[in-house]
Amino acid sequence: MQLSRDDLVGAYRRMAIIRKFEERLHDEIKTGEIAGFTHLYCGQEAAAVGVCDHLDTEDLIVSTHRGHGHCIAKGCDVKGMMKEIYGRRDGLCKGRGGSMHIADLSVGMLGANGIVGAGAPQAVGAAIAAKLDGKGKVAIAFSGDGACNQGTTFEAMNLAVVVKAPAIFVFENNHYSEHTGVDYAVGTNKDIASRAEAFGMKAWRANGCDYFDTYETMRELLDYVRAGNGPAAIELDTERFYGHFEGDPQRYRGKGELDRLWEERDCLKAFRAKVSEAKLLDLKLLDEVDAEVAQLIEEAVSEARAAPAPDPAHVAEDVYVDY
Amino acid sequence: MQLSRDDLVGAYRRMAIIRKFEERLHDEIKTGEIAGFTHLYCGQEAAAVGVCDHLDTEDLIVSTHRGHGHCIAKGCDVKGMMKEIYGRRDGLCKGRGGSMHIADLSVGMLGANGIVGAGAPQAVGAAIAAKLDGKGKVAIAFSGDGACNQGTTFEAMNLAVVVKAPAIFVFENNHYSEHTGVDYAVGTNKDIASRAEAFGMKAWRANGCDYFDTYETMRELLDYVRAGNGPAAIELDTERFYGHFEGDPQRYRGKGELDRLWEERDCLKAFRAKVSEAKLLDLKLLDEVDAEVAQLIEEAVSEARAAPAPDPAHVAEDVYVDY
Amino acid sequence: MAVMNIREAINKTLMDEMERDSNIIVLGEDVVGGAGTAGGQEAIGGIWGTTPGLYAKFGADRVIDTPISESAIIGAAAGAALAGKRPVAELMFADFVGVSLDQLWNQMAKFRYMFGGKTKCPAVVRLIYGAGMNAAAQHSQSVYAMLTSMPGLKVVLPATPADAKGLLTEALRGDDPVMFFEHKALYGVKGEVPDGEYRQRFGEARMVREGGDVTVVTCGRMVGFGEKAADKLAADGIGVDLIDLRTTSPLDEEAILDSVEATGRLVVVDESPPRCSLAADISAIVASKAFTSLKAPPAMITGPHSPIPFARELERAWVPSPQKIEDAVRQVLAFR
Amino acid sequence: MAVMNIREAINKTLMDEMERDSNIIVLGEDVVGGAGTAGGQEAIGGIWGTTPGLYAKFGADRVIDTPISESAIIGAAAGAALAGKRPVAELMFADFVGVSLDQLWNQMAKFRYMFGGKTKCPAVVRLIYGAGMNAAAQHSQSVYAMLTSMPGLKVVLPATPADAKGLLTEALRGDDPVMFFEHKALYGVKGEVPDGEYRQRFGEARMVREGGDVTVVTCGRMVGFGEKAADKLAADGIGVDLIDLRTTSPLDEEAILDSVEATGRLVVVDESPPRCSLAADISAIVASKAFTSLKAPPAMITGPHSPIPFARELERAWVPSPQKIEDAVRQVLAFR
Ligand SMILES: Cc1ncc(C[n+]2csc(CCOP(=O)(O)OP(=O)(O)O)c2C)c(N)n1
Ligand SMILES: Cc1ncc(C[n+]2csc(CCOP(=O)(O)OP(=O)(O)O)c2C)c(N)n1
Ligand SMILES: [Mg+2]
Ligand SMILES: [Mg+2]
Repeated sequence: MQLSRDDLVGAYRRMAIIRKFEERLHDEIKTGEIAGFTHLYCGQEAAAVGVCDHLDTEDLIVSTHRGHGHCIAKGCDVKGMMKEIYGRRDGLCKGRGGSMHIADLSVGMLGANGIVGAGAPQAVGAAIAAKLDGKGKVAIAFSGDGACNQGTTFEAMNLAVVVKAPAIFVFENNHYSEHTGVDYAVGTNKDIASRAEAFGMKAWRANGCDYFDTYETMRELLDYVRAGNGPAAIELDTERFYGHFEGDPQRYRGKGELDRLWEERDCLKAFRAKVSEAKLLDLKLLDEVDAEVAQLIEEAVSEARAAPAPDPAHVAEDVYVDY
Repeated sequence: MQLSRDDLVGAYRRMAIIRKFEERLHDEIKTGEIAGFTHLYCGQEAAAVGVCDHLDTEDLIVSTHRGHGHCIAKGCDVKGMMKEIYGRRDGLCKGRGGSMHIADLSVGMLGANGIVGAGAPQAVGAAIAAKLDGKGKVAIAFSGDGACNQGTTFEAMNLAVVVKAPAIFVFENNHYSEHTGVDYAVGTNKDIASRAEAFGMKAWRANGCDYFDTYETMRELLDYVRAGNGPAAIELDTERFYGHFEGDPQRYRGKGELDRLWEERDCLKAFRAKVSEAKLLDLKLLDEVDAEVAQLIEEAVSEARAAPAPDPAHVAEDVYVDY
Repeated sequence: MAVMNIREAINKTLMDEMERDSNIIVLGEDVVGGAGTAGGQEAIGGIWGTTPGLYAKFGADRVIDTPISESAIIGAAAGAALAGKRPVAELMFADFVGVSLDQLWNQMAKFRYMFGGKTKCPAVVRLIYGAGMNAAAQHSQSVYAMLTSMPGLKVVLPATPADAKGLLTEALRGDDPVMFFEHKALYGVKGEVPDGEYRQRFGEARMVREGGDVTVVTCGRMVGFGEKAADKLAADGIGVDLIDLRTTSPLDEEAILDSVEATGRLVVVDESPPRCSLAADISAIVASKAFTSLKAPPAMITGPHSPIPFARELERAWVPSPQKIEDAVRQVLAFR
Repeated sequence: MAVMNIREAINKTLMDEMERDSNIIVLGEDVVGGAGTAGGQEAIGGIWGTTPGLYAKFGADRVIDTPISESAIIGAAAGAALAGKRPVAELMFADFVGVSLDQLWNQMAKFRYMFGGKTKCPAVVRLIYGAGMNAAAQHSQSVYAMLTSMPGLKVVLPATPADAKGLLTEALRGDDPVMFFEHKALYGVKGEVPDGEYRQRFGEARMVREGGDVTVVTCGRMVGFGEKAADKLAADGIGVDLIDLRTTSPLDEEAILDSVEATGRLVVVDESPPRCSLAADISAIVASKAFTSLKAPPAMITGPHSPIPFARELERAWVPSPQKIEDAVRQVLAFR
């Protein structure tokens, strides 16, 4: 089915928010104001949005260390996120989590995760819960090409198949785990999706730098999973536009690689080209969206900067519901 | 190449020792004299012996909780093992390990293991060592069909492929992990070997209740691995003739299943039939071997019974080489 | 009050609570048994016999056999709990914390705090622990100290059938992750169990004996050993305050300190190696908070700094014994 | 003596020792970097910069980049060590013990004992630990107490470049598994490092300051904090015996007890939550073995019973500080 005009503008807006959010962080981190490790999602926007545009708040996702995109795509409050990354009291997690631990269960976002591979089994658990509830909801684990070598990811895939849970494994293959190439670290002589297939589930492949391809393929996948066929996997071929974390010298990149990626694999550029060629949307409209988004991010940053720091007296609160 | 007469008699003897060792334990455990959990290898003799008959002491193996067969096939002292299982001071591990922790590095046996799946990464490490030494040696991880769902096993397979280590994953599929059937727990809709293939290595399949099939298939596999092609896997279709551990009520067995297994899937019976049909060996000779073996086991048990207990004063020794 | 053993108390509590709350699910290896076999489901009900009957009553969606994948089991429990269920995951041997620690320690224990206090993770993990069955170094350990050290987890160790019911019920009504330790050598212990709804609050130690001369603090299987020692000592006119902690996190500091303030003498009995142990923890708390009351150095009865051995003679030497407790009590009493 | 920082001392020691002993191999995630990329090998040399140059010198068979599979990394180290090599495995963050504990705890720690004393497992595991970089709850933990509790492991925590060299060399010459903790906030700390062969025996604490009034026991990053506190206290005429444990297993009990016997007052500083911690361990040992010498209750300076928070203000509040140490020293001195 065709996406409506509103759908299209919404998808573009969400991708643009992620892009601007991350680019702004890329700049702000240089000022030294933001603490900790930050992993930017730039380049992969079509993946998160193409997947999450199918979900409502009762569909659950678990995310990774590179989680900002998933959070935004799933509906987390952008200003709350920015405050969290700035370590502010009113951040989405009261400044206790930071970039790697953003969660908001009210929108079905079960958490970014600093432990590579930890999310996949949790998604299976969430899927087991969804199956029990019988409302056709799904749980999605985002994992990187690096995470797909972690034992927990494998165990999760097998368990999901065994219990026929509506779990979906989205493998965002951005070709790198930190400084290591996917061709080295993923031993299979085929793709990641094939390995998922060998665990006994159906797997799809899509261009994770193309919103439409991701979105359409996910529709097919979700029809399959929501129909009660058990888990499924999808490998999204995508790109990381910045370093592994901010500060990474990126010596593993080939000559001209980054320029080429920005030129050929920019999902926002591709989206604009497609919708304008197909005369679905006027580019001026998207420019307006860009301007709105820029404004939103500007506000998010200045509000975060101005926001109060957490009170050290509360450092040990919220460890338990009750003790 | 044909096996010599001596080879054949030797293979039979080793299988017969395992069988008798285990059958005797099955009886002795009922007396209450043997402590702890004991997992018998009966039914799988052709697997251990068919694999290990290709190895010398510098080829290394890691084993499982069901390790007696691997130990015997790799050349561990049978009397030392029996003493160990009886928890005696002069047992192979001074009575500290027991059935689940028998090791003898002097014959290349790196240890049985109580943690399902723990051995596979260790075999990869041993294979990395072997590769560095450059003498064409290999390291073998025995794993069950249950162990092949443990994350460590998956990680080990991937790592072995990535570093091209001469590691060999022998999956003994005896169709059960404890009380659960392999068709339930292994989610892949194909066999275990296919899953190993999806990790990027070559995999073989053989009848683990047939010494000749196991032995010949392993020859091919070992030629491939020793030639420097990296790791490989083999799935051996085999059977467990007793319970998971001694005391298991075995309610998961189908009606008449055990009778059928003893009738149709007994590797010793099959061996005798094959060698006598082919007129390679006289059955009388094998009867003599059986008698010798019975004598050996009898001695092993009576010596173990008579052997001194460990001295409690030494309970905390040998924790470190030096402290 | 019905008389039953700990195994039965656990099974019955699971049964009752699952009946009451349809969000409770059970998962683990062979908790049903027989999946994918000719013999069919319900082949075992857990190798410790604590979960039979659940599958027949609550079905495959709520009583789930898993592959041998402990990280996935605990991770699935964590995810299901975030998603609003109350999973009860079984670790067949507590030693398998080794292959699943991350999901306990870095995941379920930390969600609430990391996520700003807006989530809860009401998962119960049943860990079967302890020595006494000659199961050797990898199947006999008491890992409660490790988990007690981890903020975000509650750690519970029933020593009686009544507490097994009361504490498990409490775990299933609460909203935090609970590590529920079941000692494999205690399953057969019988006792009276209150009928109907019965909850035992966490952080409330049980005064097993009141004696007034020496405070003996312990938990799990060691409680029974402490009773044996106390009985022998009583015959000599020595009165032991025997405290069964019931939960090590939260810890009933008050009960310990109150007793030590009266007795001035402390013996901690802990079925684990000595370093960074619960014995050390309790001793340090007492030394720092009841310093002026202490009339003798705290005595710690633990295993030695070694793995747990297989042979009967060795395992017996490794585990604290009633005799060692008795000796320690006499020694701290003799101190001036 | 050359002056270098801890990062350089570790790199140089690895370099020298690998040169000397061809059985030493290094493995971990991105210890080389760049495998399978257009940029090619040696893209990083470890994210902490401790392993650059090794690959160029010793090649792919001895310096091995691995997939993200910590269980397999530690397991492979265990197996390689059994097979006669001396693996040095890197856990990029000590917190990843969560996904690899079994291979440390139930495997390499126990081989020798379980197998009757006939094997050895000379594996060195480098764990990068500690708070101070706002890396939050899953990337800031000090897990040395957990590993100290495990018989069979040796636990080492250099606080100076000289000790980094001396202890790492010792680890690589010994035959037992060694947990080598490197504090991420200490890599830049400079100091003199002895030239040539230099080994620092395990179980030999370093007396950083001799003061005689109070004994402060600590390790790792907290040693520097202790020095700051000691300097301020010295200005007020308060003399601190500051003990850097260097290794927590084996533990130099003698050094601690000797000092406490003289000072009668103990402060333990431990970058970890309080329960079953090293602080508790040391306090309990002192309370039980130097009871009569103690003039004040042992003070334990630890983080609170909570995960480690992200925000600067919170992390700073969580971690023990020179100020808190100073306050504690004054308090134990004030006790009568
Ligand atoms: C268990 C664990 N091991 C290692 C790391 C360190 N680490 C963080 S991200 C990362 C690479 C992840 O690669 P991938 O899964 O492809 O995700 P990407 O970074 O490309 O998004 C590594 C090794 C970690 N956080 N957790
Ligand atoms: C990590 C771990 N999980 C669970 C167990 C308990 N356990 C021991 S053997 C076993 C079944 C193993 O099945 P399989 O690998 O097929 O080997 P088999 O028993 O058939 O030889 C289980 C679940 C264990 N020892 N270790
Ligand atoms: Mg990646
Ligand atoms: Mg099996």
